[in-house]
Amino acid sequence: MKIGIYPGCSLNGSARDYNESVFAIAKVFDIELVQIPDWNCCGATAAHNLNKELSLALPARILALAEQNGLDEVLVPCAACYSRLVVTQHELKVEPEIKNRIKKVIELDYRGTTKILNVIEWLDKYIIPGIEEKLVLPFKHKVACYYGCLLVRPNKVLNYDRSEDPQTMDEVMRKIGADPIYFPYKTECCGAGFSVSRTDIVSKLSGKIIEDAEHRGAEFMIVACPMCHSNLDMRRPDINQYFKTKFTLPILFVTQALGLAVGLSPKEVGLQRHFVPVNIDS
Amino acid sequence: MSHSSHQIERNSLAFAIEKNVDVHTQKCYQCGKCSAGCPVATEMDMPPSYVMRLLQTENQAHDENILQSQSIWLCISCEMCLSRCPMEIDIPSMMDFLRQRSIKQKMVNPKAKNIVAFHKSFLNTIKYTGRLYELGLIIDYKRRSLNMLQDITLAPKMISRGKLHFIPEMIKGTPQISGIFKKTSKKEV
Amino acid sequence: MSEFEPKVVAFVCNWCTYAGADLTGTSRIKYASNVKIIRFPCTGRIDFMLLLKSFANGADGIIVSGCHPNDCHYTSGNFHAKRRWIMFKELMDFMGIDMNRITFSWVSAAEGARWAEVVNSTVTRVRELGPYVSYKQMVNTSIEEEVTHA
Amino acid sequence: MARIGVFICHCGENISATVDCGRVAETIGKLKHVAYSTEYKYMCSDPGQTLIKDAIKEYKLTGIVVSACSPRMHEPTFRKAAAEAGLNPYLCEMANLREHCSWVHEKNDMTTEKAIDIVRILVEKVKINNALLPIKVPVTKTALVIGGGIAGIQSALDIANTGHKVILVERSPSIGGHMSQLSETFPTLDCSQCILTPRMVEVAQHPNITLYTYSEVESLDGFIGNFTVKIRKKARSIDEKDCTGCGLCTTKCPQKKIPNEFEEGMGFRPAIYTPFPQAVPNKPVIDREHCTYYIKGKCKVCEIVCPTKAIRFDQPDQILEIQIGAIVIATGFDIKRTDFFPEYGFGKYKDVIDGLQFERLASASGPTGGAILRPSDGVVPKNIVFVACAGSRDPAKGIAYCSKICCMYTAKHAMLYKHKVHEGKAHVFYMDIRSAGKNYDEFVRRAIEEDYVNYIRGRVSTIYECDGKLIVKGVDTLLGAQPLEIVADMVVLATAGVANSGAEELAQKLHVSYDSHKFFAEAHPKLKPVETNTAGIFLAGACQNPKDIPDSVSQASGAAVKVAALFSQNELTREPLVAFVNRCSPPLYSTCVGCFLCQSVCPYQAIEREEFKNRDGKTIKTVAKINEGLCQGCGTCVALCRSKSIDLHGYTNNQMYTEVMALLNVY
Ligand SMILES: Cc1cc2nc3c(=O)[nH]c(=O)nc-3n(C[C@H](O)[C@H](O)[C@H](O)COP(=O)(O)OP(=O)(O)OC[C@H]3O[C@@H](n4cnc5c(N)ncnc54)[C@H](O)[C@@H]3O)c2cc1C
Ligand SMILES: Cc1cc2nc3c(=O)[nH]c(=O)nc-3n(C[C@H](O)[C@H](O)[C@H](O)COP(=O)(O)OP(=O)(O)OC[C@H]3O[C@@H](n4cnc5c(N)ncnc54)[C@H](O)[C@@H]3O)c2cc1C
Ligand code: SF4
Ligand code: SF4
Ligand code: SF4
Ligand code: SF4
Ligand code: SF4
Ligand code: SF4
Ligand code: SF4
Ligand code: SF4
Repeated sequence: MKIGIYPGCSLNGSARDYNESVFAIAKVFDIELVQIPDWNCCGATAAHNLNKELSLALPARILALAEQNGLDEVLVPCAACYSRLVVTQHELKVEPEIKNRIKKVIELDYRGTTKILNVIEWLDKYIIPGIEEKLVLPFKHKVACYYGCLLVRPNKVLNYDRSEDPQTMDEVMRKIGADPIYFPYKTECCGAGFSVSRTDIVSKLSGKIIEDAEHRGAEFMIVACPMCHSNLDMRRPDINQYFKTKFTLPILFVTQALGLAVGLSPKEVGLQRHFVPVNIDS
Repeated sequence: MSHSSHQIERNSLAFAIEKNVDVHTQKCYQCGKCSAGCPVATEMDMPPSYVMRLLQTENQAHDENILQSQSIWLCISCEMCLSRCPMEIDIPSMMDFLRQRSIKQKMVNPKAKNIVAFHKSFLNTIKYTGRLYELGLIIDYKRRSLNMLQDITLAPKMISRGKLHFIPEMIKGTPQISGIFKKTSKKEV
Repeated sequence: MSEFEPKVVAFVCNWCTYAGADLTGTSRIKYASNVKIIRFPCTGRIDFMLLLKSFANGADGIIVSGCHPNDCHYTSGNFHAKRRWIMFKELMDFMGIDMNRITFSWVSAAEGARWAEVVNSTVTRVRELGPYVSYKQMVNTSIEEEVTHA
Repeated sequence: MARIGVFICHCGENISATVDCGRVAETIGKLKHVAYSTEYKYMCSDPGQTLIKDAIKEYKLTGIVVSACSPRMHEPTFRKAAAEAGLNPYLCEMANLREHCSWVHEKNDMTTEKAIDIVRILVEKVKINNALLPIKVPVTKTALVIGGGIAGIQSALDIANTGHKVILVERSPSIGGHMSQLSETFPTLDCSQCILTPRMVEVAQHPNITLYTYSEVESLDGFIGNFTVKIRKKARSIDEKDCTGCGLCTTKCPQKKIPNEFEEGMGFRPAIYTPFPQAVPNKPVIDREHCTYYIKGKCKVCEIVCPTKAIRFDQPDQILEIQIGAIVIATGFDIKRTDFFPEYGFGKYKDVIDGLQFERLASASGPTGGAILRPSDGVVPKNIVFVACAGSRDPAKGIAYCSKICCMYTAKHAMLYKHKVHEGKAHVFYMDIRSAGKNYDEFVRRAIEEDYVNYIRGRVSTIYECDGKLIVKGVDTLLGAQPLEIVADMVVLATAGVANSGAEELAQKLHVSYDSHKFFAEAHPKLKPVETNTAGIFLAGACQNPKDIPDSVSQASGAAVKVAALFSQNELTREPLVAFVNRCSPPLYSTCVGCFLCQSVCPYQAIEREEFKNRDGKTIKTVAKINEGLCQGCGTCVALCRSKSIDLHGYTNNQMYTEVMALLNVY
């Protein structure tokens, strides 16, 4: 079993832990993840904020390379990259004129046939069906599943789960033995791309999300996006300072929780790289 | 069979938005649901529905106020507004457009300069390497924002956790990437 | 030489445009006398072959007019007329009919002045276009061709 | 051989001042087949009409053209005159020399030429006119009213009071509809049950009304005056004649935990039940889906306790076939339930309720005896939020239209709350207040001014639960669109009013149109709001669109008058200007190829299928057939038929072609 993967810049850098857990799980389930050769950055928020054309061209190059290399299905673990790629694919599909223009810009052929999978879809399709056999350490914890913005919006384009009270991640967590709590902040924004330029906003928004999850008794918050993770985990000192408290809720990538449940070690899933210490008592 | 429409000459911002991103501001009936759900509405000098109303007036002074506002830079593109707007008005796309317009017309709000600086730094790093070079980004951003002290404690922690590279990863297609930047920068807003 | 006086046939529905044209009369609004009206129950009844036949037999211009959408006396008759009209337009274009010679309009029973306007503008336009001989010739030659081929 | 008479009218000077009437009469007189041509000052006057009648007889005319004013004015006059002279009225045509000629053109030769042309066109037409006989259809003077809400009740009573029979079909076990669920009603705040119950009893006792509750329309055939309806009378599982309505069975039934529909799920009922104490008829039904006997084959407690032995477990559904002449549809509406909007609580917060649930809470006969208590824990809410337009005016997730009644009932709810919980605080999130009606806006103002209801202009973005409270995130658009949060104990959503379940299916059974929201469609939005476009079928109440009680009742009486007018005749006479499918001798029978394109465009469902069978009973050909009772003569089918098999009396293909050719001087 071989499928493509677009790690994106974060998984290559600040979210190495996420990357490690994705690859570790894939290995457990005998899936070979093939990186799109010579991939580039998707442009993230910056590109569509400043230059729409650029924000389509960068993802289009990635998708074109996937096509060129025969990768029909590509896993995009980063929710932000996922959103950029799907939105681009959609835009180029409905606007043939833009598509032709972009093809000239990237100097590559582009058909738009790649099937893009977000991490939950990937888990659902390739991991969960075989999970029962491999489940050695059920993740018996109360968890708050945090989807963030980019996994579910804009719903009409992504066409994934529902944008209010989504359930897919909760389902995955249930399958590995966790107890997802009722969590109304599931899809509230964490501050996303403001992690450097407006730390105050990030602190406030991320802080409210953590506060609500802690208040409702969550032991872990589960995320599927490196941006969310860095805001909720790396920015924790700022958050605590802003709220003048000490939130200790650890933030796990969904793949880390799943990895632990199938018996991978904390190190194999990159827990040592977190800023907020993770104590798993098993 | 059609009647001649009574189109008046329009050169408003609302008209530009209609033409460029196909967002019809007149469809907004000012329910305010976007502002009610926007995570940064309280930080904004004009919440999203207020921006919509100003646009509807097609008044030049209002248009300028919008382009000079902080709001357009505070919008995080979280898409909450779009997902709940009863009229499905694509405010996030409109905000993208307004930001680009604001830069082009040199109207960027001084208080938003950090945000613009960050975006520019971000694009700058990928322009030359093809991928994000986080250390390079931080250095470039500090140079632009003159915000030397911010995050001084974060970097060492990141380094110790293997989350920050010292050397940029250059992709083979960098010439292609700069080509993309060059070609797309010409596109008018 | 006196000016060319075009022959214009107006196909109108009974409930809206015919009544509208009555109102033009009761309001004593004057318009060109080149137009003669044929009354149909509804624009939905208007068979577009009749338009072709009119041109083939000497009409220089045609007006088709009925109720405004949603005001149709028969609820949806004019809706069908409109849909068929779109198809027919393409067909007529294809057959070489000069579409400038046809006015398609909505005139309600309350729009007396509008009817005069529709008539006058059509007559003026068709007058400028001159007699419609090309279609007649085309039809006649194609009939001849058919005869010779047979 | 045709002998046409032409009568040119001067209309005083209205025509003759611009048109040279003498020349017209003379020129026309020379046309082939014109046997008589004359002019006169006032054709519509008595002497004018006598002139026409005499000429018809004297010259043995086979057709006449009265060339005068618009046919829209005097066609009936002259057709009647023709008929009196023994000429079929449809052999009389009018040429419009006044409105379409003398009044709109200058006096000159061209105007007279045009007048001649206009007359000539009609002369050519009338030559090929056919004598037509008015269509007569008998009328069965029994009406069917479908739906026993306030609209159906009103219609049934009004029709019955004109002396005609009414069949009232209601699908639930009792009549009363939504009005029976309401607490008090705007704008007067009178008790709903108090004004409704007497009407319900009147229906039950009216000698002219036959009531079938727990019944539904199975199918409908026929046309105006002559419908046949099949009604399915669902098995109540009791014998209505034997049952006295003592209610013993319902109190003894051990199966008690079934969510009560009448209480909108906020209470329970047994498996054998009457929906509410004032139900009409006040006889129970067994809900077979939940009855232990039907599920497990054991129990029969009701049978044991019933003093009159009225229980019938093996009662089958009954199908009744009834002849009727007119139908009133009054099947009402429904509201969207709260699970409609995930961001407002996913239908999972117990204390987020809808308007009808609030009505039950506020009703003295409701599950709380009229106390406003929140469903989760029975505590009096101190802070309550009402959300208007929940799902209405929301093309993205709900419906595009305004539900019309919710502004008013929301104001009512806020008021009722304040009247019962004096120390409580009521907030209303709204976009516009739509309170057009007699004393309606005054009512809303009272809520604001006297009961201090806090109206906030803005929509709610989301509602979520925290520590047993509901956090309502809204906005005040009148304060610069500033977001605001209200911590509430209870939220009431004024959810959109929508078409009743099964409306689409019923519309198809009855062959009437419905709109994209599945509300029944009226024949004309302004001038025929009570009629459907199927003759003989009328609308009343909220089945057409959300309506309040006064509007529903007015329309119901309107529909009743339409029915009564229809029933005032023994026979219906209709203009014979209807479509027909051509016929020829076997084996062809008709040129119709049976494509039924015509059927799909007919706005009145007037086109049926007709089968020709050979001696073995095998169908050899299927062709279109016009139901003359339904056809309104629009002619859409005629223009569409590619094989020219369908034609329209009065406007035949031949006649229209002739008119055009005459106009172009080809004849
Ligand atoms: C929360 C709320 C509060 C309201 N408050 C007020 C108020 O204060 N004042 C006011 O004027 N109005 C009020 N209204 C509006 C009022 O309820 C309606 O105007 C009224 O009920 C409409 O009556 P109806 O007979 O047309 O329909 P309904 O009351 O809906 O009755 C329809 C009947 O037809 C039956 N039926 C449905 N389908 C079929 C079928 N296929 N075959 C046979 N029977 C069928 C149903 O069972 C029902 O009995 C309120 C509405 C709501 C939702
Ligand atoms: C500016 C304006 C625009 C409107 N636009 C629309 C629209 O677009 N669509 C719509 O649906 N509605 C519209 N309406 C409303 C519409 O005009 C009314 O609904 C309608 O005219 C009401 O009809 P009526 O017969 O009840 O009353 P009226 O039209 O007022 O007729 C009453 C008649 O009674 C006569 N009369 C009065 N007193 C006596 C008496 N004592 N004895 C004998 N005769 C008497 C009057 O002379 C008059 O002829 C509009 C109204 C206005 C003012
Ligand atoms: S939610 Fe949509 S309609 Fe409402 S104010 Fe915002 S943009 Fe306008
Ligand atoms: S996309 Fe922008 S305007 Fe819309 S809700 Fe998010 S931050 Fe606010
Ligand atoms: S028939 Fe008509 S035109 Fe003649 S006098 Fe009467 S109203 Fe006038
Ligand atoms: S106990 Fe018998 S008589 Fe009494 S209500 Fe029940 S069925 Fe009717
Ligand atoms: S048989 Fe059914 S209805 Fe009768 S008492 Fe038992 S459960 Fe109730
Ligand atoms: S009646 Fe009022 S609450 Fe109901 S949809 Fe219309 S405006 Fe909204
Ligand atoms: S009448 Fe004409 S359109 Fe109708 S079924 Fe026959 S052939 Fe078809
Ligand atoms: S004339 Fe009109 S109403 Fe009559 S059958 Fe044809 S389409 Fe139907």
